[in-house]
Amino acid sequence: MKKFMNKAETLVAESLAGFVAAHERLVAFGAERKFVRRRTLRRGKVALISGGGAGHEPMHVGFVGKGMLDAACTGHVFTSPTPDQIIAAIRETDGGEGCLLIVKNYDGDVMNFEMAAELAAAEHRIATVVVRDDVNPSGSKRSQGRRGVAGTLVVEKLLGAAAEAGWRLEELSALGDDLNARIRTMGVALGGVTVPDTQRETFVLDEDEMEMGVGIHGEPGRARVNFATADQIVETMLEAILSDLAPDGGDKLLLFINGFGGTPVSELYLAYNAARARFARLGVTVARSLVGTYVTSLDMAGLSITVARLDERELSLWDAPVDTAALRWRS
Amino acid sequence: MKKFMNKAETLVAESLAGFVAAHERLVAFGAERKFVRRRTLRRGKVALISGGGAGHEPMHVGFVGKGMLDAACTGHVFTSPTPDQIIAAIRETDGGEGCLLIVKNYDGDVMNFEMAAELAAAEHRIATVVVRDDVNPSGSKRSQGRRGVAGTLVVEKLLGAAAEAGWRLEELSALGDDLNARIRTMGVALGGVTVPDTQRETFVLDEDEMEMGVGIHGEPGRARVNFATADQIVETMLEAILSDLAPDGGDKLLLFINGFGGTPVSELYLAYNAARARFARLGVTVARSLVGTYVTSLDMAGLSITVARLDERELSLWDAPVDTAALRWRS
Amino acid sequence: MLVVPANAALIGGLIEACRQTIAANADHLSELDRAIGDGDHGTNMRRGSEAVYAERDRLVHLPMPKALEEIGLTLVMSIGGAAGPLYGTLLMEIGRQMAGDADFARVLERAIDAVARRGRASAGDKTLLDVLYPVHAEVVRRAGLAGIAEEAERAASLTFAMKAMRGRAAFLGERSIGHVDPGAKSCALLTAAICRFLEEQGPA
Amino acid sequence: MLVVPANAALIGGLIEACRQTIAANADHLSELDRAIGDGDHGTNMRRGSEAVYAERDRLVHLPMPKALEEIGLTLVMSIGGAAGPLYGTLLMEIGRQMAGDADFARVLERAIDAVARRGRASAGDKTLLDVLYPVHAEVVRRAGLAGIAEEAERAASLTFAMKAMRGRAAFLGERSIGHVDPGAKSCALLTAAICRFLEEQGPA
Ligand SMILES: Nc1ncnc2c1ncn2[C@@H]1O[C@H](COP(=O)(O)OP(=O)(O)O)[C@@H](O)[C@H]1O
Ligand SMILES: Nc1ncnc2c1ncn2[C@@H]1O[C@H](COP(=O)(O)OP(=O)(O)O)[C@@H](O)[C@H]1O
Ligand SMILES: [Mg+2]
Ligand SMILES: [Mg+2]
Ligand SMILES: [Mg+2]
Ligand SMILES: [Mg+2]
Repeated sequence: MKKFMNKAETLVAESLAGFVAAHERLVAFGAERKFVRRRTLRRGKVALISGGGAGHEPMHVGFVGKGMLDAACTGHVFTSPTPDQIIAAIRETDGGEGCLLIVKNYDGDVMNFEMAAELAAAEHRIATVVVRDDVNPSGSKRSQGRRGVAGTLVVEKLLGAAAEAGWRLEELSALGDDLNARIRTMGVALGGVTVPDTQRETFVLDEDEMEMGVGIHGEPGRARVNFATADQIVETMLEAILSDLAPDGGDKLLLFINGFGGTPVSELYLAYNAARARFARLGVTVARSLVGTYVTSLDMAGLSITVARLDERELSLWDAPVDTAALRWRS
Repeated sequence: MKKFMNKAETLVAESLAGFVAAHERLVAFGAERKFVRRRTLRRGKVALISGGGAGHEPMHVGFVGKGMLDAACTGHVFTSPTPDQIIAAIRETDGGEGCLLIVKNYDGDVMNFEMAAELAAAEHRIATVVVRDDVNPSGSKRSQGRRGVAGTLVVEKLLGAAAEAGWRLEELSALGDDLNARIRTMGVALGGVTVPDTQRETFVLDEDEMEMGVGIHGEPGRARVNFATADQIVETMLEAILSDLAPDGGDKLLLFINGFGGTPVSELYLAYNAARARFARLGVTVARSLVGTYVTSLDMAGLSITVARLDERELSLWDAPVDTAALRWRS
Repeated sequence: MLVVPANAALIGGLIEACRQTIAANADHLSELDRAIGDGDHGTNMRRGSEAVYAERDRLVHLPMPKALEEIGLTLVMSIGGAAGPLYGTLLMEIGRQMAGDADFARVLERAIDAVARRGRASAGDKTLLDVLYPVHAEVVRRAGLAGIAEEAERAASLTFAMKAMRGRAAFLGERSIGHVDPGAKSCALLTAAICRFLEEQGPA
Repeated sequence: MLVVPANAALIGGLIEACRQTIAANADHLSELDRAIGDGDHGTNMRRGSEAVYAERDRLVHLPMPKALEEIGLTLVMSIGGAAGPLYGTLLMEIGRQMAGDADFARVLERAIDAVARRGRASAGDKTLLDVLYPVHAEVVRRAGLAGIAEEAERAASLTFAMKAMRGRAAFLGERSIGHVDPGAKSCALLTAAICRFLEEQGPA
């Protein structure tokens, strides 16, 4: 494993320090560097706070800024942040309209955000949206359900725009829950990742293998299958996504091809092209698109495909201006 | 080698098709898909055309749009485009004010752009800027000089803003030549890359080795040295850059950390942090920063550091609005 | 049953015993986690035990219930991930319950219930609960320290055959079968270390 | 010296001979390029020879000078990279010069000069020129076809010891020494293939 680092213990802190310095126009550290927040907080709006383990960059710190998050808490690599970080972010960003916590559905994240919410509940109005967009269910009714993966970007963008537009806490939380039924993601990995702490690869694949249905922590997926052409891989993934999402001809779809960190953007565009061709054959319209490296698993080679069924109002939330380090546009 | 592709022959065309479809608001294909151009061309300005081999994405197509390039010609992987592509781009984008060709200093690129310029000279006013920002000289007076690498982004951004502001062809060409003396880049690779056509790695490194002074085509660098900490690597690179660039205390510096495709942005921010710390110790001010994956060598693990000495006028050109797929900001 | 050494020595000794066993087994725990999780359980547990160790001078002067609660809070605020809230809740609850109840079996039962609620998990889900429940049963039937430690190890090894229903491993479905759960393993290791330490303190 | 077959057969035969030798050696050429360049010289040359081959029905009906010029143009517009303009210039110039000059040695000299100008390169720079100059010298001294082919191969192998001054390999500095230049090698292969073809056409 060769990574640009000094030592494993300080890697996240050093990287965050670089991030904040490089984007000082947009962001600043919160108290004791426990989180990253917008440089200028706006009162009179619900504060959006997200977070999770490091290793998914640019998510979530890259989504802090006007039109998206107010603060992001970063844990160690692939380890959710601790409640004190989240509580500190709540204290510093709550402008009286309450805080919405956006949490990916991993037990670690859910439990840490939950403990923070319990501990801060006396002084703050808090609601939580748990993002569950992964196509792969754990296969059992008793399970904790779908993981939160790249679809988190979509949830954070839409809720961020809504919060900016003055939506109240309950409205935001209701939209967040509602979106969970309409966003689906599937991931494929061409290799494992090396966790810097242990310097060991999470899994090793042969030249002709890939892992289907992976998350964003270098975990193995649901099945190890034969490597295939981009067209075949995209077709398999879209089939799983669409049979789960069941859009009809009238739906407006958002198509988001996300790289896991080690796959160059040229390959993401190639996969996007394959997906567009597939959609064209199915007679399904793609209303909005995003292609890039946004929700990663360190330097894992692979990508995920996210499809979201959005209504007109949600499309305008997507189009609304956003000014963050990683996502930036005017409407 | 596992890449998301269908076959090597069509990989560039498929990827470009995806790029154009994903960014249809910004760009369109030129005649016969020989190049990518702004969706809406503006008359009355000098047309900026760049190009080079594929494999450096998002450069150059990602820099096509308002405030930067008018058109970009993409060749096969690591192979410069052919003159017919460049001539087609000249014909379609020249609005009467002439065309500026921005070329990275590789013999292949230089010769193909030169042939195109010769063939189109009868009907168009054409000037060429050859970018030469690599710190590594080839070591001989008779050599073709420095390579054009990530500093190309800086040249294209500054000239793009200047062209947008109405500068004339000669003025742009003079600024481009002048910038060559004030932009320096150095690259380090942690591994080689696999060229899709041949499915072979350009070079193979041990776990404790890295290549210092690499270009952006997976070529070996000037020296194979021991892998080191991020602080040490950044220090070595900055030393080489600064001793070549020789900024004095009053200079305004732009610092650009660029990923080669396989290195996650979290490591780039960590390297940026190390560079900032080094600059702080040297008492040198960093006026502008850019950190990200912009000028790549397929999925090579590694990064380059670019430092540019800019005057106030050039800083405003850097700050000027830009709206392309890969680079986007308002002033 | 046990001869309890002076409070400070006891707390300090427990902290040290736990820290040592985690330090010695961190790589193994991460290895287990790599198979069905994200490969960081050892690192997480080490971060937690080091954080507690760094505060031992303060902790040893607290009464036992308060010390355990504070240790739990330190674990929560330092570990992160799944293990942080789970081990944190366990210790915080043991401390809180101990303050008002002298029956350790009942204290442990309530604390384990709190862990299950926090994790929305039950017996058989292939988690550290699959060690905690059997350990509790041994405590209830007043097994000796050696017996408790043995049962903890046995219980951890039984997770090998289970299909994970909670935590990252659950996303693997059937593929989670055939691996020992890292959290169960760390729980068994800690239980054994504590039993060993207490045994050494007690009369032969 | 040679008995020239019917024009169409000659042009078609040359196209086919060049295509075959490139197809057979493309991997080797890329291998050489991987050592001191970017590993694509074989792919580039194959793309060029296939593009010419695809147009052979049109090309064989042109007069030889025009055919060569058109082949050069096709190479320029299909190869890209360094090889495209260089081989393209060579063939275009040979075609143009041939139209007005019957002395092949002089034709070749002018074309080689055009290549050198295009590449800003000289003898000893470790490029295809280090094959072209010796080949020209053999043509001047009216060596036989076999001799020309042999000299081309020998000249290519001499690039092994040279330090590259032009092209990607130049950025390697001293590290470029100890490898045969891919462009020199392809030039030798093509020269040999052409000589072999012409030899087969000619009387024994
Ligand atoms: N919901 C849960 N309930 C109970 N225990 C759980 C739960 N989720 C995870 N665990 C336990 O936590 C262990 C993993 O801890 P760790 O690797 O430190 O956290 P993470 O999974 O966040 O990386 C698992 O082996 C399991 O024993
Ligand atoms: N400036 C130059 N002048 C003459 N020959 C050159 C020059 N640059 C490169 N070459 C030749 O071209 C060959 C490389 O061709 P190729 O690999 O197809 O192009 P690229 O270097 O663009 O990938 C070199 O081996 C060398 O013989
Ligand atoms: Mg973890
Ligand atoms: Mg090339
Ligand atoms: Mg884990
Ligand atoms: Mg080459």
